[in-house]
Amino acid sequence: MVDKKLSTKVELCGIEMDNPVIPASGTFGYGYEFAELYDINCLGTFSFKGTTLEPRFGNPLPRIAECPDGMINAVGLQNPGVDAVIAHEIPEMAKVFHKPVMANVSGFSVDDYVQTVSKLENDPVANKHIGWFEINISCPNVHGGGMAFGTSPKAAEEVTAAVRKVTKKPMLIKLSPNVTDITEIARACEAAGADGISLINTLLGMRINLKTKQPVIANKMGGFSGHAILPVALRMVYQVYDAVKLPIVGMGGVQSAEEVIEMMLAGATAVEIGAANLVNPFASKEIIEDLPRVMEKYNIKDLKEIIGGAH
Amino acid sequence: MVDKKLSTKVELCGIEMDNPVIPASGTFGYGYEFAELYDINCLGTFSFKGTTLEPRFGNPLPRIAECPDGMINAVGLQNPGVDAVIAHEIPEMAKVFHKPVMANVSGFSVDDYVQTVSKLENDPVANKHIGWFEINISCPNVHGGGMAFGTSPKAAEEVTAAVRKVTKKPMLIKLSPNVTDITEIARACEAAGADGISLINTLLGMRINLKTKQPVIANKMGGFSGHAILPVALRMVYQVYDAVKLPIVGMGGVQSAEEVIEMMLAGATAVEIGAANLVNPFASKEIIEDLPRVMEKYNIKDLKEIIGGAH
Amino acid sequence: MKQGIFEIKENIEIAKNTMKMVLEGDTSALTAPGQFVNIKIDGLFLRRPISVCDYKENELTIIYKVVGAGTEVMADMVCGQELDILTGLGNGYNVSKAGECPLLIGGGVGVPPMYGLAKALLAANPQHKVQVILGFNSAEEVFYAEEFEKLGAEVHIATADGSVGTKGFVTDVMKDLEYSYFFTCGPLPMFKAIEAIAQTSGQYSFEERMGCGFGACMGCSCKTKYGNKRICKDGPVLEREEIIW
Amino acid sequence: MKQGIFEIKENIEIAKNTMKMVLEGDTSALTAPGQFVNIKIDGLFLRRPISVCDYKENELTIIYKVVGAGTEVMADMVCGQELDILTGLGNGYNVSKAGECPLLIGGGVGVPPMYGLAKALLAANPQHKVQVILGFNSAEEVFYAEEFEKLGAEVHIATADGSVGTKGFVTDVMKDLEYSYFFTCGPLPMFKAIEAIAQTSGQYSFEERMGCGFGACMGCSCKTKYGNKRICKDGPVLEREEIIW
Repeated sequence: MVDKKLSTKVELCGIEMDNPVIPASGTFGYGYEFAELYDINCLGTFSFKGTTLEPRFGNPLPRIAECPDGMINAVGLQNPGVDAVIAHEIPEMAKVFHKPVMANVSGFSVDDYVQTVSKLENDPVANKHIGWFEINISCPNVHGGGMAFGTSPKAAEEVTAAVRKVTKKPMLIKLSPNVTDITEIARACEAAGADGISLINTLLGMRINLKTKQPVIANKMGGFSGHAILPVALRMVYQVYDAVKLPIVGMGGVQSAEEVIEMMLAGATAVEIGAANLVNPFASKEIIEDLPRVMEKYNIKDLKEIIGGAH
Repeated sequence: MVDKKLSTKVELCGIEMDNPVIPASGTFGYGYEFAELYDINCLGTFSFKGTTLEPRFGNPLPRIAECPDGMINAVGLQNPGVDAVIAHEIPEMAKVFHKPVMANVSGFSVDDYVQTVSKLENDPVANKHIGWFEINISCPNVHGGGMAFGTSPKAAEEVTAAVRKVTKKPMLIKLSPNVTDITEIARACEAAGADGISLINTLLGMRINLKTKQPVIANKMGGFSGHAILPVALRMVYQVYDAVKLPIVGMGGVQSAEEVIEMMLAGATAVEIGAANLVNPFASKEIIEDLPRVMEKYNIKDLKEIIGGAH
Repeated sequence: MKQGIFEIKENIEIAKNTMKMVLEGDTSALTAPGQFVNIKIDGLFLRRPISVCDYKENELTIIYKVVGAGTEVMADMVCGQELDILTGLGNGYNVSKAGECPLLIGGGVGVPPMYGLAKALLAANPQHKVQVILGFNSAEEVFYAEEFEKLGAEVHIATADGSVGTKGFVTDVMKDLEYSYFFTCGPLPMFKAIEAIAQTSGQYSFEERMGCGFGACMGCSCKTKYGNKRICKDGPVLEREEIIW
Repeated sequence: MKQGIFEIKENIEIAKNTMKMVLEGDTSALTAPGQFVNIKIDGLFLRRPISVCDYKENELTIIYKVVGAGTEVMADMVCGQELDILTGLGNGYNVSKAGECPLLIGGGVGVPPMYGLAKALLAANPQHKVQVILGFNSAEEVFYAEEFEKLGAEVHIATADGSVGTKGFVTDVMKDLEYSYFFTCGPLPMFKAIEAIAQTSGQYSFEERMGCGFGACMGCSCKTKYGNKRICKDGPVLEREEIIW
């Protein structure tokens, strides 16, 4: 019997969430298709599909490769562009999701980021539904921009400072793990006015097809995610927790309630679920439902209290 | 029925090997204990336990953690020191292994590396049995030195140039994957006189014990290896193959003959087997025995011809 | 779409490297021929999408070719084993456009969905003439010819080596047939050959490497004249008019 | 050391969270009581080391406590399932030093190896007096007391809550016994308590988190007065004289 007094509530940048579970950008679309499967209002929130200034088709196929306990994707930020997201996707989402959503934004220049965030900020409907911005400076699958911003402290600082000027909403910067020193990038974002850090994006990975003797992915390399990358994600969240004062949204390979708690002990205030949603469309829901059982097992009464507990 | 005309021979820095399979340093001791299990002369060669100038006990326990399809270790270069290795380990090894061995050397200062290599180079018995030096500038489990040399092109160049002066044997530099741009480090080593590049060492990873709410590893973080890291290893070998003219010894998560071939297609001339030896002590032998079957399946007559085939 | 646990009732080789698996479980999410299921296999991260050959209440039949890691594991499975399967994926064929003498063209592993389609077409209009062309490399790979005949379909076989039926490709049969509409599933080269000689409108079912199989990851997107579509969710069946070759 | 495939013949709960598993397979690599085996479990990367309780030709008996991911999977295994196991790992106890009335002290999961040890000691010298102290938290955790008695050993039980035998720790029994030598296996706090009152020489069997279990990875090294030792290969049994506490 589960103790009714257990609390899974957390507060992320001043916004309270019923629980710390957040489907990650690129694995949950704009939410309304998952709403056909279950009531997505059980989520803490979700981070919608990475949105860019212009519409993007993304990379050639194949975009997906199997890995040991993980996968590689090279989708390349396919999305209808911010105008269509404002006109169609967000209103569709608003019909089924009644909590503040996390708006994931990507770009190829500082100005891209600024314009895209501005449009979302200035549209009344979008503005009303967006709780947080998650600025993705770490997409490994686009040439120019994307990860480039996430691998240089200077570039990260520049994007953060510029976007800071156009929104008053909580702004998380999503970092790339493909760096020598993640804490250096996190500190640069903090200095430039970020409200939180979200990590890790995918590792850069590759598979080769023995029959064709060529890379499986048309783009050759892609973003490696899934259960396999959990130890790298935990390590980086742990490092960033020591390096900055900002709240952290931890992600990377999490696919169980136990791993959500492990990520919070490392330092995460909230936890994103990515690849797991692609293997099991009900993964995020099932993890949320399983949290109380695991909290009881490890004698945790209030999730807020375990954040950074391993330090 | 396996075609007798299949060739698994490769040449690494001018030394011919019967096959490309090399048990990785730290998973095979100095060989003689595995020789109790099978005739280790079936191996291409093996890379012996990371040897330092002084004896080292290494890190406190626990040093090992389970991960999804992988493991974390924080052994910390436990070894008896180069003098004992020369006096005891190499003679013991020589009784059971009759091929040139790969001497893995680690240090905490440029002078450490230089002195350790010099001692091995100048001892007649050691010199006679050592075919290659593998200079480890990427151990994540030691403070000062270790990985520090592997994350800065300048430091990598310095170590490489200094060691180059004290040995005429083929010298491979073993790189860390925990960097923003692996090709930059590889080029620095090439410029400083390396004969080959060996990669990847372990990723920096972490696990947290939900019962104790503390890191599983006493040292908190450790080197993440095993099947899970294969996609990162393949990607970096592929990148380095494009960046330098030197032969590459590829490693990272390889645990089957298929994956040996995948690593060679990415650009590896030889392939090290690491964590797999710890799960199955016969792994390297079984992979070698399985190579001909897999070569037939994918219509490969001569392994030499597939090196870098995916480019 | 539904997620369910299915029990293996049969898993036998019906042609060279070709297995037939019958599963027991909730098939209520399946609504049209040409849909597919996505199967979780121990030891593999991503599910494996397999087209539906046939289904009825509580029974699902799939036919798969043993080509890679996933299907090799499936081929070794035994009766009684349980599988976690997502069912009712994809749009499936729109049979309303078939007309009075539709032509169904299946190449290799593209044959199984044609069976469910032929069954549906004949159930809807028993008096219609359903013609089927089955394309294989050689006799040892041929399967389900009799099953199609039992349904009452007119069956033509083409094999590349001529060991059965017409020597050549499905198009060598197609060129001499009359049909009101066509439905096809198979490899891309076959599609291009069909496209070159097809006399009517029709529907093509595409195979792509997928991530999720239910529209979330954008791993299998393609461009069409009607905009970007996800093969797994907006497809796998596309109408001839919208396809960009 | 040998690698072999073992078939599960029995896997039953014999006390609270404590399972007994009997396996059929080649036990020829086992040479001494106190050795352990290392078991490959699907879905886990590293093998799981488990001490040997008893063995004979083609039969291996282990007793394990369900504490983590590995043992939870093992507890759900059924007869007929096969396991990949490395056998004959570790040095085991040196029985030659036992003398005429050896004392065996097992705490919790440290009890199983004591059984094989008592059996070996009594087989070698039936006239010797073998005394055994079994320590548990409470009655519900007690197992194998009768089995030890059947061997002809003198059995003492200590439970922390006093629900069976002496209330307290194994040392509360040990302090009143006379013995020629001692062998022990159990948690570190118990070892320290024993070390504080032991009247004779003895052997301690240590448990450590291991990587490979056969001496290759240096994951379980410890310092001793005789130099660095690997618990998995040079241990798990260390002599009192060499241990650095």
